[in-house]
Amino acid sequence: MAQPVSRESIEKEPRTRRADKAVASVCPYCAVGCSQLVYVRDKRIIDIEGNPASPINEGTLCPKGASTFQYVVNPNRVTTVRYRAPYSDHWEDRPLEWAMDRIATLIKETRDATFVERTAEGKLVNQTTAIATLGGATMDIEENYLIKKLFSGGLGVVSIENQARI
Amino acid sequence: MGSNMAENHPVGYRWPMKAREKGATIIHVDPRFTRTSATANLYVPIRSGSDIAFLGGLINYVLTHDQWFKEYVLAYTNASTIVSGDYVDAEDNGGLFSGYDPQSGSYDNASWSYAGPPHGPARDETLQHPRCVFQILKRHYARYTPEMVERVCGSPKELFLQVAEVLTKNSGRERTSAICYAVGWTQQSYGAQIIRAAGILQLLLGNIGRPGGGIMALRGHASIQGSTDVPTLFDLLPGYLPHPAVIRGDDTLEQYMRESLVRGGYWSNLPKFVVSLLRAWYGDEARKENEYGYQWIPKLTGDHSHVSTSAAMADGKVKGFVVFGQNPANGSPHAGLQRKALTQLDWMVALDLYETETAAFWYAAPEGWKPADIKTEVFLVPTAGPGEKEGTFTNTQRLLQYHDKAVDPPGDARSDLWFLYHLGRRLKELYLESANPHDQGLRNLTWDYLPERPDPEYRIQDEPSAEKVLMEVNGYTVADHERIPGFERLKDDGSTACGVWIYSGVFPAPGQNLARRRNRTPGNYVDPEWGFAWPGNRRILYNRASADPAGKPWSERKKYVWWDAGAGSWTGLDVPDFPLGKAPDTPAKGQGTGMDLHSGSDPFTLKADGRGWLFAPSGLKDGPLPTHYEPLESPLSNDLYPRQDSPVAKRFRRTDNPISPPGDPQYPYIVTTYRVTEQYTSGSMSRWNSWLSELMPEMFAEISPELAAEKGIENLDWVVVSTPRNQIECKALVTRRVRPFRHNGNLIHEVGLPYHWGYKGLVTGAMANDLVALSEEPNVYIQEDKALTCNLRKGRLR
Amino acid sequence: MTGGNFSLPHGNSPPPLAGEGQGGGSAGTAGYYDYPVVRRPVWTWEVPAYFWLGGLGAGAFVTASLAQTFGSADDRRIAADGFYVAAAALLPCAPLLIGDLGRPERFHHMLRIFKPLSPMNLGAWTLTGFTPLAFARAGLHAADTGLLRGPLRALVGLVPRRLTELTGCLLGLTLAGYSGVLLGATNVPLWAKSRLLGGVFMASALSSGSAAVTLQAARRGAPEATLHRLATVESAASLGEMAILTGYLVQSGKAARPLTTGRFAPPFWLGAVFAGGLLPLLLHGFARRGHSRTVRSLSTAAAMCSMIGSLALRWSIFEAGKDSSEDQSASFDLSKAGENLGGCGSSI
Amino acid sequence: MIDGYKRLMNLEEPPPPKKAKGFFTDTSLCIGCKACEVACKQWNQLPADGFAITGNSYDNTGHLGATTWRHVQFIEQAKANGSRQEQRWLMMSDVCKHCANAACLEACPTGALVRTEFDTVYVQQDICNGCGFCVPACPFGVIDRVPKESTFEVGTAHKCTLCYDRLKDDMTPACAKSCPTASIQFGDVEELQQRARQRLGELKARGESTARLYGMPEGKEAAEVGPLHAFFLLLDKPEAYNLPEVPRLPRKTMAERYGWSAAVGIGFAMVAALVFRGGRQ
Repeated sequence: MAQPVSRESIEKEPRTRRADKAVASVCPYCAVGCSQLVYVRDKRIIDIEGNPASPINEGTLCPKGASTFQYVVNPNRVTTVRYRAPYSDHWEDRPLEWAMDRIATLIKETRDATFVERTAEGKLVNQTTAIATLGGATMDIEENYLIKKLFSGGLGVVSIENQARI
Repeated sequence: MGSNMAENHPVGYRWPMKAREKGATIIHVDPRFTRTSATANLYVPIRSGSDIAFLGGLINYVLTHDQWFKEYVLAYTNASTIVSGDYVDAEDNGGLFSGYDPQSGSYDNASWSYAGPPHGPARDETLQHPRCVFQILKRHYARYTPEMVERVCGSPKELFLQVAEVLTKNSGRERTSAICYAVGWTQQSYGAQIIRAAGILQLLLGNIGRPGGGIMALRGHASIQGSTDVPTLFDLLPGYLPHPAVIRGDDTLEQYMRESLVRGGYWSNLPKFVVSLLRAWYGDEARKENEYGYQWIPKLTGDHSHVSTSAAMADGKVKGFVVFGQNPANGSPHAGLQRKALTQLDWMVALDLYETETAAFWYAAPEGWKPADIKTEVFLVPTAGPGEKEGTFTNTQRLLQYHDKAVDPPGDARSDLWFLYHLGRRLKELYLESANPHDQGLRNLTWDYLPERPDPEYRIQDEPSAEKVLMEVNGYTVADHERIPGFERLKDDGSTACGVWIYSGVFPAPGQNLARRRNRTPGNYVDPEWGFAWPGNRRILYNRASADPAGKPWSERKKYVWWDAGAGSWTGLDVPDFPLGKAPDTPAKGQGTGMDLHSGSDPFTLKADGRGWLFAPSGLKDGPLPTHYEPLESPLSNDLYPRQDSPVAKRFRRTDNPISPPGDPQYPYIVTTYRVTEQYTSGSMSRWNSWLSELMPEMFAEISPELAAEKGIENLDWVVVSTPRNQIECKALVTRRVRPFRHNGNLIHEVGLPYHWGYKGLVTGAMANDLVALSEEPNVYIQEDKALTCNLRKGRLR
Repeated sequence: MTGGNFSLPHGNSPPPLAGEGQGGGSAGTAGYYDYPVVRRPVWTWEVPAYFWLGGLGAGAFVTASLAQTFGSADDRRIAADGFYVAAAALLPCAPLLIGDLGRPERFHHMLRIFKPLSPMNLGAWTLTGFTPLAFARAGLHAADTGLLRGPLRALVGLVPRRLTELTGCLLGLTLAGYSGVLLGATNVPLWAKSRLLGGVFMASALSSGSAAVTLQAARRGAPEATLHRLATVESAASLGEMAILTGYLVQSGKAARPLTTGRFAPPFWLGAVFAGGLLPLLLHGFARRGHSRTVRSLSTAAAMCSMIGSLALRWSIFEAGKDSSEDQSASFDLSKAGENLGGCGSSI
Repeated sequence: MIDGYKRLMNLEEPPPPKKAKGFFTDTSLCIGCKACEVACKQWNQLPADGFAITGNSYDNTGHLGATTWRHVQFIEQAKANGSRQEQRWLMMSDVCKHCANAACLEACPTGALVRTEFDTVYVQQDICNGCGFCVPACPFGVIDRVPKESTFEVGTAHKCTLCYDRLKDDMTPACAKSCPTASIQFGDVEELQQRARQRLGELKARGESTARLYGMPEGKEAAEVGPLHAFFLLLDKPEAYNLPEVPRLPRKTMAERYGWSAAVGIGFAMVAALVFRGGRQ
């Protein structure tokens, strides 16, 4: 017989063949906006690669884009809320709901304590400069929109900034 | 120029490389010989910080060699417009323009205005009037000769001339040239002016609004364009509406609109955008009687930019800080001061997938603080990564692309949308009973984003619907909540709501999320059915300029958008960025507002006069024409003007932010910061990744063999790089890709520092941003970190 | 269009950085920095140990068999102990070979296919075939001398003596000779540059194998004449070894530097060349002129030197080969056009 | 019994041959982004090799290995003079050459290394017993065995599989798919060779006098190992990229080596026979 092969070699298949779905996503790194396909099997990501359908990247990716899989599927990811109490020397894991309540309370306390309705000259300003937010450049526009809406339009925070300023 | 595209946008660079193979010339002008230089046809070295001198030299070349695109410039730019008699050019005033107030360090730009109204100014079509823009321009750049470019920029004259020839030969009716830039330009104390200089050059060459032309901002983050549009910036409301500010006198909505309104051009619609925004935010409580809730929006009382806020934070004036996927403790200028600022907070919330330097500042910062001395209450909230949520990114071409959800994020990780929605919900509950007038904005904020039916496939059932948010961003009619098809439908009577007017049209009907379109269009390289480009799916802005004044394409090769006389409409490969039925020969009406003030051959619809601005009569705080200044820190004095540096750039004169004076012998070298392909910004998205970390595992300083020899440094030796702010240690990468520049016979050395490392991650290292000063460009408040001065010695810190 | 005509700078002067002290450049080498062209062999000490023992066993078997066919009664009786030596030497061979595998539990895959093109496969089959033969012949010897009794003796009696010796000799010579060919069938300059390594190892196997027989003979108090003959055989092998080793070194040229001047120079020159070749020849020469008492001890000493030298030879060439794999310029020399081309290749 | 042996030894009939597949790596298009390295590691789930800076330009990988199957080289070439106009930075993505006559495959004693139906060279991980012979056999220093202390497929030999699993579904190998500038092109070998010849012609016409192909059937580097199914367009001579001028195929000299070995053996046998026979008189 010709050079024999093993059973595994005959049965070899790309792991994407048995994916439950391939979902179109966009690379989280630079602003070129490469389209990616996220392959899922059993509710787990099994592969992320370039989407050939995209006129931007036509299936290609750069090294960072090609590493997106490890950005998401990574044992070093934080998966619980970590809390550090004032003057504490360690992190504590806290329930998400507790943290959300606590953060909302802190925002309210700080806002109420520092809110300026009018300037010394009597101008209506309805602002606080004691709270600041930073971020958004790797986040969705929907998220950015809610930051601006909640913190500016809702809370009167003026220092709302992101990486675009840097 | 100002961009290292091959390294930082490798997939974008796919297209210039394809063009190169088809015969195009790639020119790379950069202080370092990078991967872009290596793959360009022509590499030209330039001293960091001297870009305006180089571009000014090109402008001068184009003018003096009569290489400008006459028909284009005459018809589409303000070359013929006559400027106010009060105007004094920097050329005649030691590098300062008229209107400078040394006391406040700012300009009053009244004298830069046109002679006549902004929308119908006086013109001299012969371009001979001494005060017409063309003549002012000529005079302003007359001294930017090739010899001067060589002297100031260190760029060899022959190479500079080669660039000028290639650029001019590749521009005109048949050909176009594009200029790409990135933070290599913006992170300078006159960044906006550098881009302006490119704009002038491209207008002169007829490269704006045409296929293959333009000035391409290569932005650095997946949706940094989106976060600029929406925006999460202090000085803007969504869609580039100015943020109400005390200094502008925006006391009432009416005053705000009057202050912001531009009579000519599309911005005349501003009231529609503002009222619709307020309607989107405050719903039925936004009524005409209460100025549509205008007063619930805070008024700015000064500079609240990131850099200024950091300074205030360091002084203990900021109590709470929410950080969404950012890393100021490492990625922001003067990172040491940033970390100190974090210690002054009462509380901080950091949202990220990984523990960043910012989240860990209280125990891991290089300052070695004792946690017991730091009061800040810190939350690290785990967030969702790509494929774990849905939503829209806006890429560097203004293209909105929706990404779908594939799986739930792990554990307690949630999307930022989840965090914001549920935080907002809680805050609204906390303020539910408040009768305080200034709490009513929050109480009335429309906040209905939970989906009607959560997707049963996923574990997380209280995830808000990104499409519901996008629907609000798109806009709808208030009466029936029908989505509107585009911003043309917006009204200023409160009958429409729209979150971000420039995005209007992205989601015109249920099931028609155009950002989620993923179709190719054979035969049309614009691919109009892939995603949605704002505004109104236009891929090239001002594309009316791709046709001549009569509406015919400048050339068959470069046809893009043209007037179809038969159909009485503009048509082409792209959505025409022009009123569809407005014929080329439509004269401008002498009165009225908006587009009526423009003729059928005024392509620049957002400008008051419909023209491309060679000379900027308004809108800039540091001059109507780009002018060469030295960086705030420079080893050289300004060769062109007595004025050394930008007269209006903001320096933070604080004891913890010393800035070297010009020619400081203690800090004789230029230092510039940058990124490499293998890592990403401050590293929080790449240094936890073994595949990337192994490719660029350690911090290094790139120096020339000449500097290495001077200092006795061998490749991979440890070196200490210092500025008056701080000092760091890293390994030296000695390479001929870095070169010293010769100035008046002296060697001016440059040091290159990537800024990817920090103290958390699989690989760690010194932070280049520790060396950077707090400073601000006056228009956009960006720090200068592309050209600073430093010292360097062999050895280690201790 | 200027772009199409722009040419990258002429690169025909590389390495332009050579000797210019360029940091991060490929100073001083023609290649890519100082990275090796080929990968460093991953084998460990088990391999030279196996080569040595396998060669020694094979050499002893061959010597003993030749003595059976051609020798006198004394020679036959005395030299037959060589079959014991062979069996004893072969005993650890398979475990050593398996121990060096990355996946020892898959050792049987060595016999998955028959592929003489691969010296390793050939060696595995040879060892598999030779080991039982060596044991059978040793068993026969044990039966002859009365060490083996009962049914085992009857069983061993079935072994065809001559056929076993003949096939054993062929397999033994293959086993003794393939190891040098195996190393030569790589791209490690020290091993591959000269074509003589197979011969060197063969000679070393035979010298050490015959030395082992001599040693045993001396221990057993063999007649002086037999001892002399064995010493002559061993010396012939040693002489051959020295001759072909000289040829090997000359052919290898600069590629031999890791062996001749590197950290393995002492074991090579002192162990392999002096102790393994020159000293035994000298000792045997003395023994030939000496008294019967000294003959025995001189022969013993010579044989032991020869055996140890054989080990030193394998070990030093093996280890120096690893260093040689990192010798970039030797690799380039090996691949220079005009050399080796069209060798007597296609006959396999 | 034969069936039992086949089961024990995992011997199966190979699939019928298909068109030969390979890579054409055109270094004149490489921008050194290393997407190929990462895409390869991602698809094949290979671990990192360690975190140390080499100081050799931007190459911190060094060479191909058991867990690095694509490797981008960075070659800085510049004159010492200050203007440095004659400056080049060559980049090249190296990979297993999938030789037509593969030394590794010929060395392999177990048949773990096979020629697949796509005419590529592939290590069957369920067969390889880690004998290590392929490692020094390869003239390009490609294949390597995973050290026992690693966490990944310990003890067996590895190298580029040309994404054998992906080929089964007509998918482009991960590296070629990711390459943003088409420096790595994948396809039918014959068609790629045609393309390469044409490309070289174009470059020569542009004045790229140093461009050359490496691994083509007509090249001298194919003299022994045959055409490389992963071949290259280089901008300097092969040594600059650590490529041997004429990669050696051990088989070519094996007969001679055996011949010398046999000669010594036979010579010894003859001498010994003579000596022993001398004792019988």
